[in-house]
Amino acid sequence: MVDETKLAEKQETVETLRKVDDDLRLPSVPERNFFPKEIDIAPARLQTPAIGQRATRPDGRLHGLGQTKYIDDMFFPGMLHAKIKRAGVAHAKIKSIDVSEAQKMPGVQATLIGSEIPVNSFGPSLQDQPLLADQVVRHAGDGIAAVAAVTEQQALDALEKIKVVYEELPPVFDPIEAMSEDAIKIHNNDSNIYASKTIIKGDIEQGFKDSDYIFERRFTTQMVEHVPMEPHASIAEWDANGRVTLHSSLGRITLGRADIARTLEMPINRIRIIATVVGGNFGGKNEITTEPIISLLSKKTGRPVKCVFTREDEFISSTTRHPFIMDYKTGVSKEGKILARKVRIVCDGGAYCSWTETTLGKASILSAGPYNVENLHVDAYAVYTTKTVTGAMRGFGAPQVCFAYESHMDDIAAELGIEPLEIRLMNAFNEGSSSPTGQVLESVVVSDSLIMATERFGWKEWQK
Amino acid sequence: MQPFDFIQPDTIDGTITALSNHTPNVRILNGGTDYLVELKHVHQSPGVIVDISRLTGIKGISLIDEGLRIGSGVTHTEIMSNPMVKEHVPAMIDAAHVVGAVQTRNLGTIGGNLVTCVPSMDSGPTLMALDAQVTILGPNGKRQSSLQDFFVGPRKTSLNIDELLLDIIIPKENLGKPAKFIKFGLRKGQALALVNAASALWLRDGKCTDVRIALGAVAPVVIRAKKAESVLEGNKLTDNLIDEAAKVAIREAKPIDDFRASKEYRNDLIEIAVRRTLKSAMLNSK
Amino acid sequence: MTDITLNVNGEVKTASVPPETTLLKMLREDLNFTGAKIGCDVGDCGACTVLVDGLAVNACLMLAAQANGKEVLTIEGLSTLDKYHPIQKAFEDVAALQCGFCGPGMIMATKALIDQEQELTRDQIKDALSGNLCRCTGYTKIIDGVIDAYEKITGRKVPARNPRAA
Amino acid sequence: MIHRGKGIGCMWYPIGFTAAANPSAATIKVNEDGTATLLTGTVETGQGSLTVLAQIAAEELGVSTDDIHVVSADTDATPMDTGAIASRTTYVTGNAIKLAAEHAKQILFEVAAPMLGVQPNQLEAIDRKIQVQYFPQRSLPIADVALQAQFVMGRPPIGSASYNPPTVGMDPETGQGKPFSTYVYATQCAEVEVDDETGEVDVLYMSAAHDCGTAINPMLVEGQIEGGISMGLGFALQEEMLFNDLGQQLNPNLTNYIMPTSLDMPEIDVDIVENFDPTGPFGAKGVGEPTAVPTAAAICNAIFDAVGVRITSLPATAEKVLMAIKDKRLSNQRALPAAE
Repeated sequence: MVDETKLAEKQETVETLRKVDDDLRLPSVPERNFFPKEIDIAPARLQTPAIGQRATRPDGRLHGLGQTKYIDDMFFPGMLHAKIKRAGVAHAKIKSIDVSEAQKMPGVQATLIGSEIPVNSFGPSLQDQPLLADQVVRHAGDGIAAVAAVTEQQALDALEKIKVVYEELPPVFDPIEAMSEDAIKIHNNDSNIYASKTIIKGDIEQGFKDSDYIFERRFTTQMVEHVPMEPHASIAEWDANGRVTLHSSLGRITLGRADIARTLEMPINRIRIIATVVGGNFGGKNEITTEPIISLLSKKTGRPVKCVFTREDEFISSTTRHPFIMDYKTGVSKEGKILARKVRIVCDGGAYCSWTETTLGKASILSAGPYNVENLHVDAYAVYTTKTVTGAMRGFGAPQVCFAYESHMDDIAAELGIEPLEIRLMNAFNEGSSSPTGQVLESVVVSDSLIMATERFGWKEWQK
Repeated sequence: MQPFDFIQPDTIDGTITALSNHTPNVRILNGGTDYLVELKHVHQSPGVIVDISRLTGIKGISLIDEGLRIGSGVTHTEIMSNPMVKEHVPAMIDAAHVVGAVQTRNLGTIGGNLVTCVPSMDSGPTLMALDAQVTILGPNGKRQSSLQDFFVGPRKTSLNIDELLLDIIIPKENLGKPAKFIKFGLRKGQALALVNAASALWLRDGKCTDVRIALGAVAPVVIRAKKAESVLEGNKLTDNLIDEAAKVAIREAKPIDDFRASKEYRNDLIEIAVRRTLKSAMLNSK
Repeated sequence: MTDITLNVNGEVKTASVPPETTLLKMLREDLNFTGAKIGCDVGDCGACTVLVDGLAVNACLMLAAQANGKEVLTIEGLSTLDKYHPIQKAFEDVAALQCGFCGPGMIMATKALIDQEQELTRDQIKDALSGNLCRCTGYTKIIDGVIDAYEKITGRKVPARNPRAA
Repeated sequence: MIHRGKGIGCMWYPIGFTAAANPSAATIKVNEDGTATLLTGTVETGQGSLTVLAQIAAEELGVSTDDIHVVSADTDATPMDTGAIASRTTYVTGNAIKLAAEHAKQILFEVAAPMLGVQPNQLEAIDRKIQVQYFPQRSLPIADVALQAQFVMGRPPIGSASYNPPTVGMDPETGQGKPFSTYVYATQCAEVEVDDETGEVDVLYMSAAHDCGTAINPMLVEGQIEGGISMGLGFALQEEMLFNDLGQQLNPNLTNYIMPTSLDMPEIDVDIVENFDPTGPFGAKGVGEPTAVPTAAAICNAIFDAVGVRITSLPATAEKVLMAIKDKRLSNQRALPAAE
């Protein structure tokens, strides 16, 4: 006798499978591309010597033809799409994460939470950042759980079904507040200050004593995003030899591979990263993001898994430029020569360290500007706050301090009645100048650049 | 996007029937530059989508007895390049030009812009300053409405779910009326308005009449600054009087305080926008 | 499912897709034209710009069903087997593209502009490209590329930028 | 009223990591026909580094850029590289490539020397030839030498090398040390118009003079500078991630995160300061990051010149500039002596 119920169930399963495969709708036959048979090579590329040639870019041609394959342009048979659930709260203990409802959603093939990751932490100098938060949420963009489904929409729909119970903790958004002793500690350390740098050169007190004028000013800068036009993207494929191949928009694959190996507790040579042409980096793609997560999802499902950040993910979960609070105190002679400078930098480090130490170091060294300052004292601190992670971004702290020291320079020039160009030429580094760290500088062209840029501008003739 | 059913009627009557048949789970789609963005963010299916982007009856710009008729399906790009608009209501070209960027203007329609009814819409102020009327068609026939009555609240108009915005008519007597539109945003390209404004007036015997000042992004819907208008109405336009009207306009607006700009800054912009549009309209009329 | 027939790059294509499929998704996933990129998916960045009946549109903000029966031109259809398109050539020559992600959209917006405008100025170029965000180039070399292509295609000149007061 | 102003931003910036190892390695395989394949672990992130690296390899091997094919960014296939970060690619990876090419070239020279009847150290590679220094009449096509090396002498001309910039660790108390091998310098000038009613700042023009050592490819250097200026302009005037009381970002989209569009950009003139750094490949240093550094300073100084207000907190939005102008007016009024 035929069990009608079982038959119906079977029929339903078949139907579901058919639906899943239908949803896959993989592009099968590649379309004919209209690209020209032969294109001339630009003369500059054929010339010797090669240095100094305005050689065109072979990749530029492919970009223009629409032929460059960024990660999101790659499709593999059976490939799943992963999406990440974000916390939405700035600071909280995670009491529980329930993915059972999400797993039942149509098309969902696997889920992943932080506790399933062998070593759930990473970071270039301090390994203080979880790939998916499993104990504590430290900023609203923290990932909580990942879902891999047949379509992107199915993955997004499933995220809505993940239930997380939080015990909210007080957030700290202001770095100055976060520095105080009684502030809530974001990482269970004694202090929220997690990095500091000091540079001392000459005798700062004597320098101020010798100064005719002393200028003081506080400058602050904001948090900004890299906004690469291509959002972070990667595809993982776990194979039967226990190797994982990652196509990723990572800008530093060697170190990235080591980070991934560490989080997955795998030998380094079992990981292959292939970075295609990255659609804009600016420092923002120097950290691993979802690579270990989708590797594990691929392992769980036996299928390739792709994860492409939405534009919102890009903003709230990837790294950003550090906001700085900078106090400048500068002593100058009446002729306009800088005699002493004291700088204090407080760097809002966001929820995790990332490249903050490097940023703080570069900012401290550069904070006196390209000028001879014999007496210098720089103190710089990086502080955790419950905001988006700050990390590497074009200039590592230099745009912030440059805004401060150059604004300060014009304050001084205006007060002393010296032309802005003149005061800079007077103080600029020369060949053989000693840097704030005592390094003898070579191939120095500060004055040349000042003269060249102002001449091109027509600085001296320029009238309001 | 969540799944939905899609209907693409051939005729206006077919559209009304489709809307009636599926009320209340039905929405109209035209250019889609706003509505599709919304659809990508909602977790529930909108039900039935009626695409009117192919309806010829809501296209076209023409001079009719009542004035200049602009079909609700006319895109911003079409407005910008239309010779009749250029001749009779050139301020509309400025307003159309600052709607998003080229890609948005090619798809987005003037009707869509009005129906979406966001406070910062760029089509609203100029049309309101020119006393534009909208024609609405529903199962019970046509009705006309002023824009002031049409705009009910943020993202809310007097349009019923089974009704269609047919066209916008700029009354005959306002064709050629000196008018000026201005917009302040956070950048030069593709910006949302912090404040936008349009002023229109006739100068007759050195005195101004039929003054209209409309402000966008400073209240739940686009509004008319009637008190500021009355400061000017029937008077000789002087810089002082314009300054006064601009100050009065601030009191009629209720700008919000948000992350884009503070209320105080928006108030400053209102004053500047009113002053600049009035002066420009005055110059246009000479 | 809705049956869609498009003329893409001069060839008729058909596909059966759910109604909520955008033109961008259909081009990329069903027809394999991945030249148009997903930069924001809400019409802010212009990376998905294609031409529909000659007009530049964001393919992410148009349903495939709305494009049914229309002519779509994507970056893949710009050059032909015999001829590298002058815009693509100009962009390559002046190194207009860096990471290239904005490139296909930028070039399609340029194509629409050059097709439509009789006399082109620098300001018009900036205006026509303001819907295409680029983070790498500062738009400078892109504008150079547009001018180069326009002058080669039309034989007309774009007025040089205002000389500096100094 | 509209006020015009001019401002300078001047800066220095280091190349590579701060007193930390950041090596790059490279391998060059000269093929039998004199073309070459370059293996590097760096990643092309849009800046055009692969083209620049090919130019460095070509120069060292005496061939043209198009004779070099670059294979990059595959951890299975390419040698280690610290990555596209810290403006280090041209300098550090470039040095590694130059050294690797030198090794390959040395093999070619050793093979060519007996063919030309001279010592290897008397040879040079130029214009796709290996020739005797100061006696160019005696030369061989590089293809012939490469073929001879591989198939007759059994010495495939393959070179590998690595480079790590020499640094001296910093003293933890005083920071004294040599954290970087080299630095670059630059100046940008801005011309702005400020509307004193709305506070809107319009950057009309910028000139930029950047040092990058030798410009391996001036066109790509210009591209970096122009792009850096747009990022710097966004930092100066428009961009800011904003949060609500709960720490959620208010503007996580490109509608409300205001990055510059083509309409927001000034006209730009770029100059490359002539320089040569003996430690860099063919005198080159780097250019990526520094281009975004001085822009905000130049613009804010131009605002100061135009309307006399000092913006101390970025971004200098129109609202902030207007507020500063109003404050200044108010304090000017206060500063007036009281009427008797």
